[in-house]
Amino acid sequence: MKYSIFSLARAALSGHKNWQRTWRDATPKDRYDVVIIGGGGHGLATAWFLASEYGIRNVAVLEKGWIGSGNAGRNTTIIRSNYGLPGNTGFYELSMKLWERMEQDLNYNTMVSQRGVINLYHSDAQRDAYARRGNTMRINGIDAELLDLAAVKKMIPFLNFDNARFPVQGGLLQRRGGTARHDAVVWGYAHAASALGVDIIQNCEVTGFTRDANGKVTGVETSRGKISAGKVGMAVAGSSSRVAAMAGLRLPIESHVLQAFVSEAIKPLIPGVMTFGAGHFYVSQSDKGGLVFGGDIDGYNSYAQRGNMPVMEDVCEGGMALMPMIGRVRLLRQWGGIMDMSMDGSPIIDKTPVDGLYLNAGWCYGGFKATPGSGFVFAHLLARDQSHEEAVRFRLDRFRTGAMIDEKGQGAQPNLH
Amino acid sequence: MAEFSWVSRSPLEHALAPGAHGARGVEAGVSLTEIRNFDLIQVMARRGKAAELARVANGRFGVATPNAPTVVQAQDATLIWSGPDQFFVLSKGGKHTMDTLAPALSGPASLSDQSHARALVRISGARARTMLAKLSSIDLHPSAFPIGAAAATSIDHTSVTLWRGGDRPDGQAVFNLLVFSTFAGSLWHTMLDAAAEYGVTIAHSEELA
Amino acid sequence: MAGGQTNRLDSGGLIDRSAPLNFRFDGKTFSGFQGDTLASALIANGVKLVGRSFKYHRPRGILTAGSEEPNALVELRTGARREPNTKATTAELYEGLEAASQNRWPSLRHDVMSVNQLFAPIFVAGFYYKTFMWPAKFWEAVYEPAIRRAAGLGRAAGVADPDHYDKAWAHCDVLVAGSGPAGLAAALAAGRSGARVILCEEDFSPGGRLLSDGGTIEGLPAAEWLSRTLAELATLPDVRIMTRTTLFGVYDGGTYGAIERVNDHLPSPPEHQVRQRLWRIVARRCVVAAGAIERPIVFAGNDTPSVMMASAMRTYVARYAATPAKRIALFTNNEDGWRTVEIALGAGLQIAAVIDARPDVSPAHRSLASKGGFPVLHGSVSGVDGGKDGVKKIAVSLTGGARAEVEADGLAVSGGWNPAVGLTSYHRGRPKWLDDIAAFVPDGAPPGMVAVGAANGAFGLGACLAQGFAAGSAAAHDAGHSGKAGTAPVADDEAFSLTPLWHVAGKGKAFVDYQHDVTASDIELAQREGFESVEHLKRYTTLGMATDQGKTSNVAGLAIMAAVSGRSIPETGTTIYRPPYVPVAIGAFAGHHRDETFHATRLTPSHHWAAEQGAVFVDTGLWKRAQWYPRAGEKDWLESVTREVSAVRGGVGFCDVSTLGKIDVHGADAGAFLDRVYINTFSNLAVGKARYGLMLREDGMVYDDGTTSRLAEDHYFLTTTTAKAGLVMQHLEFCRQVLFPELDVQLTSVSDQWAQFSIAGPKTRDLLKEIVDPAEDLSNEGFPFMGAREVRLRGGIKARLFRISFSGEMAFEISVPARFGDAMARNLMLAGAPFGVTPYGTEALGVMRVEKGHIAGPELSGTTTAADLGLGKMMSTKKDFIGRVMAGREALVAPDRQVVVGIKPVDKARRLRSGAHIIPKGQTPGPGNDQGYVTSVCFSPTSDQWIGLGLVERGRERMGEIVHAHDPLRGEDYDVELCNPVFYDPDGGRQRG
Amino acid sequence: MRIVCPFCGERELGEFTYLGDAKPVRPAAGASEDEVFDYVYLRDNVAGETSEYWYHGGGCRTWLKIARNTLTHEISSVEPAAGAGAAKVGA
Repeated sequence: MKYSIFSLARAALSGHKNWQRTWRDATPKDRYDVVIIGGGGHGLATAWFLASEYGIRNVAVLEKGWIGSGNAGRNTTIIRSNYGLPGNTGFYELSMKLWERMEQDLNYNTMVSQRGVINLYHSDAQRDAYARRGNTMRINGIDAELLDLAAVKKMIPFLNFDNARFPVQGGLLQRRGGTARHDAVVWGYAHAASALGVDIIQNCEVTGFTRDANGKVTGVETSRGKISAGKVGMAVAGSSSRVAAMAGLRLPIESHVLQAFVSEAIKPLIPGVMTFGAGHFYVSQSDKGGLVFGGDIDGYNSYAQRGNMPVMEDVCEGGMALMPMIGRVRLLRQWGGIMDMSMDGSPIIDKTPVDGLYLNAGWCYGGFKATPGSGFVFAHLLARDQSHEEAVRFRLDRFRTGAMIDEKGQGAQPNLH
Repeated sequence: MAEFSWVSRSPLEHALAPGAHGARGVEAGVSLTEIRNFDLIQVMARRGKAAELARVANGRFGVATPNAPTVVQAQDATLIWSGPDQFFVLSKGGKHTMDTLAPALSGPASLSDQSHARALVRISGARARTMLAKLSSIDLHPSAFPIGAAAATSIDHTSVTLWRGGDRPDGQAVFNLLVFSTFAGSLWHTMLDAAAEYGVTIAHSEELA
Repeated sequence: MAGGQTNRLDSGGLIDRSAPLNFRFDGKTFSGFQGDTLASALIANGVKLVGRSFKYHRPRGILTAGSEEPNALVELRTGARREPNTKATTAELYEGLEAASQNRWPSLRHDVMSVNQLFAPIFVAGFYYKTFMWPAKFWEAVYEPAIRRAAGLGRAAGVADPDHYDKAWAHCDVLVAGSGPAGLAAALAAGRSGARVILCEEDFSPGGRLLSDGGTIEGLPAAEWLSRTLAELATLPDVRIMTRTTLFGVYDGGTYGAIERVNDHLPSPPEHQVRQRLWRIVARRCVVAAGAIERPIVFAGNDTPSVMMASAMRTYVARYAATPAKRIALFTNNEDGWRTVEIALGAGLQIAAVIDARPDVSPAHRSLASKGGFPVLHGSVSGVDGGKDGVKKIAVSLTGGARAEVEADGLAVSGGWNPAVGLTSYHRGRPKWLDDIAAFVPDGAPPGMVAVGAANGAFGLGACLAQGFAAGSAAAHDAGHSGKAGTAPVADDEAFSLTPLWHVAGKGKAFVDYQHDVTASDIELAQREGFESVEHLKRYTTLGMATDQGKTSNVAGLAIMAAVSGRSIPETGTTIYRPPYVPVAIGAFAGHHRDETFHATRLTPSHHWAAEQGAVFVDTGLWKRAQWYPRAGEKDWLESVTREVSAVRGGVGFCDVSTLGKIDVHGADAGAFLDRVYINTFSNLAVGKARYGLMLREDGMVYDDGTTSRLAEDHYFLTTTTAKAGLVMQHLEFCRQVLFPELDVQLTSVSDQWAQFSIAGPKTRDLLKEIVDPAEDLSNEGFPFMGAREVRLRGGIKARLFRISFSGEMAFEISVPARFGDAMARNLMLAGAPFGVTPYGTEALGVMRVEKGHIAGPELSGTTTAADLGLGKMMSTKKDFIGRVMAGREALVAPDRQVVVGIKPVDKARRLRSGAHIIPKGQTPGPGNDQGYVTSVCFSPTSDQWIGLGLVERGRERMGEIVHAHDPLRGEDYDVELCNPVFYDPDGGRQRG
Repeated sequence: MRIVCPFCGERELGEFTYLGDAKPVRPAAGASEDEVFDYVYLRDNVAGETSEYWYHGGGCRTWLKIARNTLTHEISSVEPAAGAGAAKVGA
């Protein structure tokens, strides 16, 4: 059913009794051309692009729980393409362009809201690093502006400019950055992919791979039976190592917990997305009114999907340092997601050494903004058996050859990225 | 030729204002006293020589060196545990300096002068424990941190050495805090913030005990 | 009756009638008493309408008497202290309290946004996902701003919070959450056993349900048992009762989060005191006695003001002597609801009717009804007639199909009780369903935690006391305390019979989540559209995501979902429970870490001297460093810095470099150890000599650099960069303890022991001769370049002197014990006066290092190799060292890597800026020809132009090439020349001279 | 999280710094690029019991080897890491 104000009005007349399921509740078939493991944003986007862009519609997306139950439903909903290194810059901009047409593509309002993302700087060195990054963006045709203190004051006058330990000096602004409604992205891709024939199978946990005599992956074993597949794509960031281990692979990835927080809903207070440069704190305000914020990962390997107090305190300290007006706003909810922290802080989208098995992993805490781009290039890889031109650097063997994409310069220490 | 004077300045000299601070009209609940101009030598056993160090140090100080997080009071020095097979020697009046200790201990140990690397603050008073509970994550209940207990720990993300000395004559517990010199002013203000509601008496002293 | 308090009983309650308080709500003045909450005081004043709902702006009253309140949210206080979304049900009344209703305009009674109700047929769950898509650009411009304005609840102050917060730690054997009968019994047993006990109570008065429900314990009236028990607990030295303190979270290793509202019951905190305190409580065991939350029944009009939870109704009557209604109807599906009838009758209120959904009512209650002269109707409430001013008439569907009407001005509702399973579930535990109480109860708990009493599904008073006492005793025992606990207090258990009832079909909106306006039909719609998983239900309808975290709505919502999707309630399951249990002020989590005390500040030994000189300071990590020393008449920083550089290059200057990390490396194998952590060799360094060293990470990238000196055969003095001081120490300790345990090495940080100064310039030796003991030989032969040794200074103190140069000048670094650092600066000024000595700051230091082509932070970016930095030849091929193997990977030795090169604008008048990119001349900038960037710049007084360093592809092969500096961010584009990075004295004659 | 340092006793998480998996052993001098690559980059990343390096930098500065469950965060043992990551002779 096509969604619009007219269909809503019509449905209202019948007491909304005629709405169909947003996506079909499929039961697994014996065989698919492509099986995608992971019903998060990336997996569903991959399926949609396979169907819409590459005409491959005999596709299943297998989800262990309910779609969007992993990081797609736990992130802080930020979208941006303000990366500084070759590989990342172009890819995230591809993703941004796909965000900009998502609602029309999917006939689903994912509330893409380009209210701007500003990274604040507090020192000359930080300004210089942002200048380098902003210029990279501009050279790649991406919008970026370097704001001085006066411009920041004008744009966000409520920051602590007067008695801060690390005074704000300016910021790097990407006006096209912003937020999107994370769950709606999942539902929108599910809605659109399902309409093109993709089977979305919930409560279907992959428990192993089936391989032929040559070791080629021929399908998956699941809690709902064996499913054979021409190709199998993994889009299970957070659990990549666990799933890869079923195929005998070890990855340059550690799983870490990243917490996120939301405050009680308040009337509009903060215009766009802000990132504190002198501590671990970033924030935006949801359409519902909650301040959605986060900071650094807890720092130790974890699959527990919950964090501890030191990081919670650290994040709130950053928030209070930046804008002490939020002192009396109350933190409402705290949760945690499992991050695929890669060894250079950048993702991996590549074939694996196992024939027939394709990897989409290592998103660290940047996975949400990559959703459409990741789906697009992963679909390309699955459909064409070669990397999309914007994803050629996301190779799995780059750690072996030394061609890392290390934005933070922290090296093989995942918890520092 | 210019006249050079080598005035020793405590890292807290600027921050410390003797007298009363915080809540007035009540008996001060916290007393903060900076101890100035002490000698502090870090003694670390060389590889495989912990036992030898313990023996030699026992001979030198007349007491067994601490092998757990405690302080041991020798006649003219306080030995403070600082980690496995290592301790500090805290003293006054030049009794145990690098010059005097090195000849005695440098066989089994490496010595490093920390006399200027730390500030020393003595914390006591009826609300000392309450105030310290705002700063320290360790349990300072008398049953968990008795007289003689020591801890290498952190306050405000800053490494400190904390130990409990003998009680005051009025029975109040006494806590001693060694903090890195360059952090001292900052931590001092944090302590004042934490203690202000109880009323604070501030002083400095040249006496270790 | 107190003035204006039309709904206050003449006697009774726990309020202090001798302490009247005035307060304002929406600009109107009211009065109440000490011991009131804002909600009880409003009720006492006959106020029924207190808020508007989120989406439809429906009039709302007070539903509960606790922290589960979804409706009665106000903006409390004014100005900078305004607190949005404050629950009137937990806000203590104080003199002069000001509160305002929220989410309405222009007034609470006449809210124009209630027009939203007209669009309610369209504004169903998830409607916004289906529309607002065209035209594409309209979302941010039109639709979203309108939605954002309409959404949200209260308004934040918008200015800095003027109050202070702090954080503290507490430790105990047994932590008890909740001071109702179960919690008190637990604390009593644990305390008597000798355990250290902390009892946290959210309310300002301990007692829980004992404050309102009455009952008999140990033959005593509940109130008397309560005061005796509190008195006994007060005598136990290690039992601490913390009121106004909510345990909100459980973390790993027995760490609990609690928030203490220290001074929220006062207009503002007294001087030197905090508003709230965040507690991190470490407990061996935790007994959760957090009670249960009464749940509503979903029926049409159930959100009408003066429809109230039955337990809340009796709490207002019994505890606060405030009457929410004069003529009360009760709608219940369980025995406990009747308690409200008993208490209301006892207070002289009228009962209009009891609508009981159960097939049977106990004989005792039947006789109560006939004595009280009110009917007992078997059936359900199907609708409410009323509005802003409360309930007027209640429509009842009788069992068997007939209909009835009840006239009443208040409706008490009891749908049963949900144990407070939050704390027990915060480690992602899922509670289990118990059919006999039709509720979820804890199914296990985080390590060390146990739930008792109502929180565990045991609703009887006797059971609460017994469970609490047994758990407290066991917890103390587990923590090693075996004192005599005595016996558990005894009380009878009340009967509990319940017939589950979640939703009564009827015409009109029936609310499940009051605050978010989620109705029963929204849940049906979600199911129809495939959002059947409870998590999907929550996200699609926003059920349970409001400020009450679904405390009154979640279970009803999933029960309705279970019914429409044909599953059982346990099959449908619950969502994951998330801390905090109640919303907690962000300021409390920050404590005193805000403003200038956000992070610690490190001061160099000469800081106060520099401040006296008028230095401008810069933040470098936690350090404050002198950046430059402006002099009168200088027009800008550049003039000051240029003067400082020229003074050094032409004479002598000094700079405090104490911020460098300094590490004593001792031991017989110290040299061998350094050989393994540095790319170059240190074991062959002669005593009395210094050497520059470079260390890699294991992945082959440069980690840090610095100068290391050999002071004795078994003693090296290692320096690190300021930024990496702590990290390098950690890394070296890892190498020492974990990787190379066979080596005899000891490491000690001596960063704070030494005040270190760089003294540089051609007159350095002249200055030093003034201050160093004349017996010391400072000649080029006696103290050659890269010499290092201890010297004696005039006046007797000992110093370490290193002949090393960062500036490229003849230079020394001198270390004195830190307490002499201030004196050292003053003495350098004295000694250097004849030579025009000039103190210089980090800017001048930076200028001279760029002129000299030395690498620093911007080049040590963590992505550069030794070869990139021009230091590849330092890598020893004769030994293993950290990072050696990975540094040889193909991409790290590729010929087209970006390497350090000098850069200078062709137009000498042009300013060079860091962050500009390098593009081959004549090409249009694009991703394909972005060849590097400018890392560091300065205005070089010696070159008389801006110069810089950069990382540029094949840079070393391209010296002399003219390329383009492209800086679109700053709208600049200009030609620069790639050149030798050593701009100044490339032969190094000056530093060796 | 609380960690019982074998030297200091029970301490708060904030006093410790995490490094990572303690299983990989640093290859001896002369190891191949492949072996060192494996050591530096590849991880089992176990969901369950693991052995890890933590540094008690806010306390006694000892490197510790901690057995911890990454699903529950429960710690089952803590010991000094002395020598744990050292290449074994002949390995």
